[in-house]
Amino acid sequence: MLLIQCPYCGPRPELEFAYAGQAHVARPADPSATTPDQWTEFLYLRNNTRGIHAERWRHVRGCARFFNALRDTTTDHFLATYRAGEPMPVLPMGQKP
Amino acid sequence: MRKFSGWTLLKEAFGGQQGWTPQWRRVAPQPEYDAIIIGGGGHGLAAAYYLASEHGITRTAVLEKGWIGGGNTGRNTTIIRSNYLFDESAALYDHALKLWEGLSQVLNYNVMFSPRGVMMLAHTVHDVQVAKRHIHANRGNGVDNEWLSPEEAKAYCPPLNIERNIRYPVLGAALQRRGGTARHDAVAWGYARAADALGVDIIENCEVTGLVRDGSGAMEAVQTSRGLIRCRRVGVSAAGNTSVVLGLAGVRLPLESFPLQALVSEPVKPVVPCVVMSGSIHAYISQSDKGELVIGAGTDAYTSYTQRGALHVNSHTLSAVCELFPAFRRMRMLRNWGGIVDVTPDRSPIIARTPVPGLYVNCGWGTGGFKATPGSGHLLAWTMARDEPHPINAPFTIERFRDGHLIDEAAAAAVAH
Amino acid sequence: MADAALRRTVGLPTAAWLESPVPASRFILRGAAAARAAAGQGFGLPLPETACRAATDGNRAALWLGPDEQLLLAPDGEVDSIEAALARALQGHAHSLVDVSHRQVGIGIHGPHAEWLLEAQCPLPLNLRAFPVGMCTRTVFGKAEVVLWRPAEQVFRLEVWRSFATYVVELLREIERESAA
Amino acid sequence: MSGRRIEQGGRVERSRAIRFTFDGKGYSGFAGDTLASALLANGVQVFGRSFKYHRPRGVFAAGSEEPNALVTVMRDEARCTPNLRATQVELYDGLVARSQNRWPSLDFDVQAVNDLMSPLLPAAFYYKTFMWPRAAWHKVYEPIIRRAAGLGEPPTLPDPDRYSQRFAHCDVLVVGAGPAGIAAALTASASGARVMLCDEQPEFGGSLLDEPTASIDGATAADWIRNSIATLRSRANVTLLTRTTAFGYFPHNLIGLNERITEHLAAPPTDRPRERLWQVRAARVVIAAGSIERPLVFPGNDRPGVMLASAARTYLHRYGVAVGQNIVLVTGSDAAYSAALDLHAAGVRVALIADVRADAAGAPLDIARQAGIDVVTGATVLGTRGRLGVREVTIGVLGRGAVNDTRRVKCDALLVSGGYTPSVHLFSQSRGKLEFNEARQAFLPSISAEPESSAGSCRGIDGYAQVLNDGARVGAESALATGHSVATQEYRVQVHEFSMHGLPGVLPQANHLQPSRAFVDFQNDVTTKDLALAMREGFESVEHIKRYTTTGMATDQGKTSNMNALAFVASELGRTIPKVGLTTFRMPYTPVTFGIFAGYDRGDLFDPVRTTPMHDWAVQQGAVFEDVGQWKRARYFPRPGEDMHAAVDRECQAVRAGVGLFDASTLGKIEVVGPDAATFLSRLYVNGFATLAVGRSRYGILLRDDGFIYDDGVIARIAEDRFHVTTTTGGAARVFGMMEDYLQTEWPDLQCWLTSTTEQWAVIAVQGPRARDVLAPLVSDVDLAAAAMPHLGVTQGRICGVPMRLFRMSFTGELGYEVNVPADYGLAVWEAIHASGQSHGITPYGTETMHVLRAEKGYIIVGQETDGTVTPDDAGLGWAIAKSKPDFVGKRSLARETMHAPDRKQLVGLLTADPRVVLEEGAQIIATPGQHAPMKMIGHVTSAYHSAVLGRSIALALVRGGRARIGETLYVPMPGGEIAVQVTATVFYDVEGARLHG
Ligand SMILES: Cc1cc2nc3c(=O)[nH]c(=O)nc-3n(C[C@H](O)[C@H](O)[C@H](O)COP(=O)(O)OP(=O)(O)OC[C@H]3O[C@@H](n4cnc5c(N)ncnc54)[C@H](O)[C@@H]3O)c2cc1C
Ligand SMILES: NC(=O)c1ccc[n+]([C@@H]2O[C@H](COP(=O)([O-])OP(=O)(O)OC[C@H]3O[C@@H](n4cnc5c(N)ncnc54)[C@H](O)[C@@H]3O)[C@@H](O)[C@H]2O)c1
Ligand SMILES: Cc1cc2nc3c(=O)[nH]c(=O)nc-3n(C[C@H](O)[C@H](O)[C@H](O)COP(=O)(O)O)c2cc1C
Ligand SMILES: [Zn+2]
Repeated sequence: MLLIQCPYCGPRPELEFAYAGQAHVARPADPSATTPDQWTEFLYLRNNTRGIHAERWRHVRGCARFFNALRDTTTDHFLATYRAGEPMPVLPMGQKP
Repeated sequence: MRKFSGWTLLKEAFGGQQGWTPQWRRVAPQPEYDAIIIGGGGHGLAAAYYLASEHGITRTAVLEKGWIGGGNTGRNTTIIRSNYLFDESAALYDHALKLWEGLSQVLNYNVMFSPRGVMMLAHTVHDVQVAKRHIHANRGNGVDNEWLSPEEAKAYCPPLNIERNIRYPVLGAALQRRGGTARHDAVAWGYARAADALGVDIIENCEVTGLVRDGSGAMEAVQTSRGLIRCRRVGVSAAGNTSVVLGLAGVRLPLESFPLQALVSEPVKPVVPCVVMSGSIHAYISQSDKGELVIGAGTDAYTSYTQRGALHVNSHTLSAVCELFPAFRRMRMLRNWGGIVDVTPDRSPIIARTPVPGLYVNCGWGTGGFKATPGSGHLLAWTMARDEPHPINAPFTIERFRDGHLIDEAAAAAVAH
Repeated sequence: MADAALRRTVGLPTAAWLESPVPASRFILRGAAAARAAAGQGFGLPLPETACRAATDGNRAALWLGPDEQLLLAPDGEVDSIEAALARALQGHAHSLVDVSHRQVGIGIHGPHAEWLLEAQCPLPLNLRAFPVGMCTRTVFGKAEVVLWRPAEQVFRLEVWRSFATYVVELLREIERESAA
Repeated sequence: MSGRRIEQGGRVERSRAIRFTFDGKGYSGFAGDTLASALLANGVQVFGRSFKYHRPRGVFAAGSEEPNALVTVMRDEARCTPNLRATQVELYDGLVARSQNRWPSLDFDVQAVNDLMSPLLPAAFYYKTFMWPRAAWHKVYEPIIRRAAGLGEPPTLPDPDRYSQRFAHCDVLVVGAGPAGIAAALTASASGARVMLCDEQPEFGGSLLDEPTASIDGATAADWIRNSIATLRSRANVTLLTRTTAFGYFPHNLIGLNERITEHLAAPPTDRPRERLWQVRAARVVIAAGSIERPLVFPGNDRPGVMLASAARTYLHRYGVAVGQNIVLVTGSDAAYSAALDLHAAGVRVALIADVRADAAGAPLDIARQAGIDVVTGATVLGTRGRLGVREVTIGVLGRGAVNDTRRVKCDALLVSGGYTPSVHLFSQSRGKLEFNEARQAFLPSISAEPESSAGSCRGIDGYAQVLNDGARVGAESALATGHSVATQEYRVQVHEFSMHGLPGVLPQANHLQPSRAFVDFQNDVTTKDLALAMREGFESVEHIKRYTTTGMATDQGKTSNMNALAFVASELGRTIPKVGLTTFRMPYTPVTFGIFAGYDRGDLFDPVRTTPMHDWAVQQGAVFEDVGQWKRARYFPRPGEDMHAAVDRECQAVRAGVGLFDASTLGKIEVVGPDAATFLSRLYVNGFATLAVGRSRYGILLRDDGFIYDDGVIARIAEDRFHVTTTTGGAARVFGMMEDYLQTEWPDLQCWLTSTTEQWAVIAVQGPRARDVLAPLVSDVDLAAAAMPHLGVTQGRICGVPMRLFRMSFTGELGYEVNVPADYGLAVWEAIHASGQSHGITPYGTETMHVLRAEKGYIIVGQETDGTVTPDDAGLGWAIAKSKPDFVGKRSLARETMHAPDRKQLVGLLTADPRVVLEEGAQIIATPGQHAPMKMIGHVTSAYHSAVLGRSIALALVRGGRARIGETLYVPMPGGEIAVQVTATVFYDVEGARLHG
């Protein structure tokens, strides 16, 4: 059970959270204008990063907010969490998701 | 290959077992192969074996970054069944099940395929409807599956609790008698030994770090931790790491990798005679030949490559097991571990060509690909050998996600494994 | 005014440490900062803007549940008057005010064992340093979602959706049996 | 001396005798004994039979690392626990223990023939044989193997004991209460930090409990422990847990503890849980788990009476038991001399100390020799003898590559030691990096992965003073890291102790082909021969060797064997130990009872039972319930003598002819409020809402962005900016989550907010031609007349004087209303409606009747007619889609070509040729009769019922190209034969919908 830093509530147990997939996957502004490949990309294709992954969580049994996080999927350690709408934080040592 | 039999074993007994030779050769990679399989799990090794045995492509190498069978093949709860809902899936998994039935003899390696029956419990009216739909669809496809009343379920699996007053009583079960279990390690080793005997090079501690393409974009070579190896026909069978490997060629697939856990109890005398699965309350249990209860838990919520999972996920499964088998509260967990399963949006696999000519992929088996091992290896080999899919894997393309031809077993029933 | 005799709240066992739920007026207020400020005026109590903190005044309380979500608590029978007061105060402010008086019940737990009882199945640290008086938050208790509020050192109030109340109380009683033995 | 109990000494309470039985025979021990110490005191040497060869085995260790002495303890029929280590079973009055894996008796076990057949049963023999004939594996061989394997008998009756769980948080969790752990806890807690200290043993003190002569800061070891624990206990910021094993180290410093609460009691209080799971989140963890002595590997090393030297010392000092009268010590470490010397001092004859190190010298040897003990160096063990216990050992002395000076020494206990292996299990579980230390020949913690430190012997520190000071330092540092500061402490220690350094435990042998077997893993009967065979067969990865031979896979997880196996493999392969590497450490450290993971989750607490405000009423009326998610819903209300079919027929008729009453409270409800509420709903649902008037409602369909039906419900406009949205019962939470997701992350600009009101409202559906008549007398401020309140009208008013939201809607096809009242009023209003309806024959009905009634009207149920692969058009709901909207969730996917393929499965009705035949839900459909598997299946039955009003069966089905097939005859193959069905439209009753508008 991870300990997750909610940007609103502070560090809280994973039991209060719901994982919500890769972050920064914007829904196309005009879906009907997308090509089949673009739409497939939006619907189904995810980075599935081995390493630093930008992802969404929802503090569903807390403040109920969706927020974003950078987590290393090889250790499950979080590097940062930040509110939805905020830019991805710059990581030290040039690490990149 | 030294043939295995009771007779050779007896002979060796008098020679202090000194006469045995390596089950597969320890070889250095050659500069070039006709075919390369990336990933020495059961699927990859089976593919190499069938490439050699059925398609005569013996200049083949299996490249494994660690030790063969150390991925999900060595981590799974070994449930084998073919009672899937959709025609495409039923054909795929039953193809595999038929191969399981003779596999020990074909490989001359006892993989301990044990058709002890897989019983899937129904706890709600909705579960019953879903189970019956499966049973009818399976029968239509020639796949055995039958409905058991709670009493019949208990007769088949005596420790099962069928009291009506429990939180989620057993309303019945779907039983596939041909389903069962097999010895996971033996599957990997048996394929490796048989493939090796046909000339396939099995190369461990060899991680693929690059996929090299020629001017036309087609596969030309693979870069590995043990050097560059030329090859124009490369199959990727890397389970949880598929996204990473295919990413080396810029191919993106609809996959996410999640930790899935399992655990075993201390060994005890025989008590669970079959496989029992409960999709709706999340318990998967069988007993191994050595006596441990083998229990499958759920996936963690988030993607990860750590090969471990959260305690609460295990607890959830064990509380379900204890509800169904109230005597097992006193049993004790001996060991817990995790594997990384690659999951597609429709929970069905992909065995197909990729957009890169000469690059093929077998992935997306998620929580349930052990049962498919012989079948998927067989079909990947076919697809690689002929550069076109076998009719059975033809529907399991990458393009189905774009075109909407999903084979959505997940939606049809919330059952894993 | 509804006939109080018709009212049947969830029947729950009580104990020295377990207070039976009393009917209350409850609202969920959602909206932007300006709306929340205005609502505070109407409610007669500045709504807490600090995460996971409650504000109280007399028998009214406002609990921060999320950055744009507040749970307003008042004695039973004040739904109509609060609705009217807030409607006046919130004029011109986009917001959502929803009566949830019957959605949930308030379960009081008090005494020196309160923390111990809850920590059995609530994954948050509940000692006074980590969960001081005045703190409130949505969290989990066993398999139920609850709002947990600590109005005093040895008092916790759980706001629980009504269909989970029996589960929560039975679970508490099960835990309590251990302390007896 | 009784048996082997010595006159005095030990920590047992000699005044409290305790009676117990082992294999039916009565014995007596003392309070404070373990089953192992008590049996040893009684002269028992054979404790069990080994897994594979059924060889007799005795006690090998004194703690949780014990590989051999596994027993079953029976409190009563239902409380029977297999595979317990006798070394951990605390004695209580009346304890009943049984040996395992033997028949008919421990001393004479028929399956010991396996041992004779051992040449035939090398590692992994089963992969090489039992393949012919094909079916024989499953039918013949496997059952035999299974019966032979498996150790103890499983419990078979429901476990009556209770298990509990706790979450806990602390600044510093200290695992292990030996000197290092106690010192760490003392220092850390002095800083004010919140400290937890746990130890798996019943007493704190660790290895210090074996040191009666040590003195720390002037006090005896026993006093120091007692004082230290008293100090800790006096601190409010400290939690002390004995009998508590830290079994798992999880990410982000979550540690799982298993506390055993009543297992040691003769009569456990019934309210106390047997065991407890602690999930501790610690800011810092201190691992002070000590180290475990390593055996030596030589032929015949598994005979009862062969035992770790440290264990012999523990039995002596803690339990006052001499493990033999005439002992031999074989050692590769200095530390083990203490065991021989202490036993010697206690009056036991030490026949020989055989030191396997050619260069052994110095204090321990000198002291031993001074005491008159014969010491040889450069020794090896060539074999042992004794049927049910060691009686003789053959020692050889190595010189110039050959064995000289072979001598046979009589003994009744053979103590062995290869030095110590630091317990890095938890550190490694945390994913900390280990490093091999050449000097110590051990893996030691190097780089931590979590906020954690190791202290004392588990990180290779040797010597009590150093260990205590290390503990104090780590305790202080850990406290500091949590923001508490404290000075560390220097301990003054006086103790006789020798270095714990040792050597990898495989003793050199005369020739490579050992005549007798040398065991590496005792429990799984893995010998050096097995390991060699695995390597011969090409298994070189240590992970392969583990799996091929099963070394380290037994219930002790190789605590005493893994390093020896590794050392043997390394030397055989000519590689270094770190190059070969360890296998992965996994939780649990020692086996953990399933019960604690389930904890309180049993019976009705397994999953919350959610009930509606009218639930008790339905119970009183004898309703039969079904589980829908966590909810209990009344399925039907049988009257005496009625089965479900009869009850449902009656309920259906009542609704069609008069009026019925239905509890719809479980439907999800969401209040969507704000100036942009209509815009939001229009973007989400396929329908349009901009034009929906206040006071009106609409059937809404929700897709996911992949275009498939996700949920449905009714959306009512209560005010310009306020909507009351319903969802399916099962969909309530996920639809709410989906809405929040779109609002918070896709359209944060929309001014619109959601509140779940599922439980705010009790929902009472009053359905049937008499519905209006029933409600009319009860409502106020509402005009029920059709003109004022047409189908899909919505209004607010009062019923029985309480506030109400009234929806005119119908899932039955009849005139109908759904009365929403605040939940606390639900029951009273329900009862009032029921009373008011008596003159109209009002009939309560359940979900089964609801299903039939809606099916007669062709209304779908999400999850029954749909399964995540069904589009609105497939379900015949294409009409609901607002075509003019630029976008809604799922619209883009619906534009894909395949979504319009003519052979998609479409919802149709089916009528059986024989009206009495009700199809089975889930049955498949074929177009041409007479097919055999594999058949060409073109669809399946989604719903099928007997319709009382139609006097025949009806069914809904998804059929390929179904709408074009209306009128065709299709077939439903069943085990008893094919059933012919005619394809029809989906509406069976009141096709024009006149009744709806009544
Ligand atoms: C806990 C658990 C329980 C399960 N239970 C069941 C069950 O009961 N029934 C069932 O049918 N299925 C089950 N499964 C799923 C099943 O284990 C897998 O689907 C199946 O084993 C996959 O086999 P594979 O050969 O494709 O993958 P793997 O065995 O994982 O093999 C892939 C190999 O690729 C290697 N590799 C990865 N990247 C590289 C690289 N760059 N270079 C070289 N090699 C690489 C890996 O090291 C690995 O050995 C379970 C899975 C888990 C984790
Ligand atoms: N020279 C000798 O003969 C000899 C032999 C053994 C030990 N020692 C001395 O003993 C001292 C070791 O002290 P220490 O404190 O490091 O170790 P320790 O062995 O004294 O204490 C470790 C404690 O940790 C407990 N433990 C281990 N794993 C656990 C787990 N997972 N959960 C709960 N409890 C667990 C054990 O029960 C034990 O009580 C050193 O001074 C060493 O020199 C000396
Ligand atoms: C079906 C099955 C049975 C197993 N039985 C045992 C067992 O009896 N003892 C044991 O220690 N491990 C057992 N394991 C687990 C392995 O030791 C190991 O944990 C697993 O292969 C994952 O590898 P890892 O833990 O090295 O990462 C079993 C694994 C499987 C898949
Ligand atoms: Zn939060």
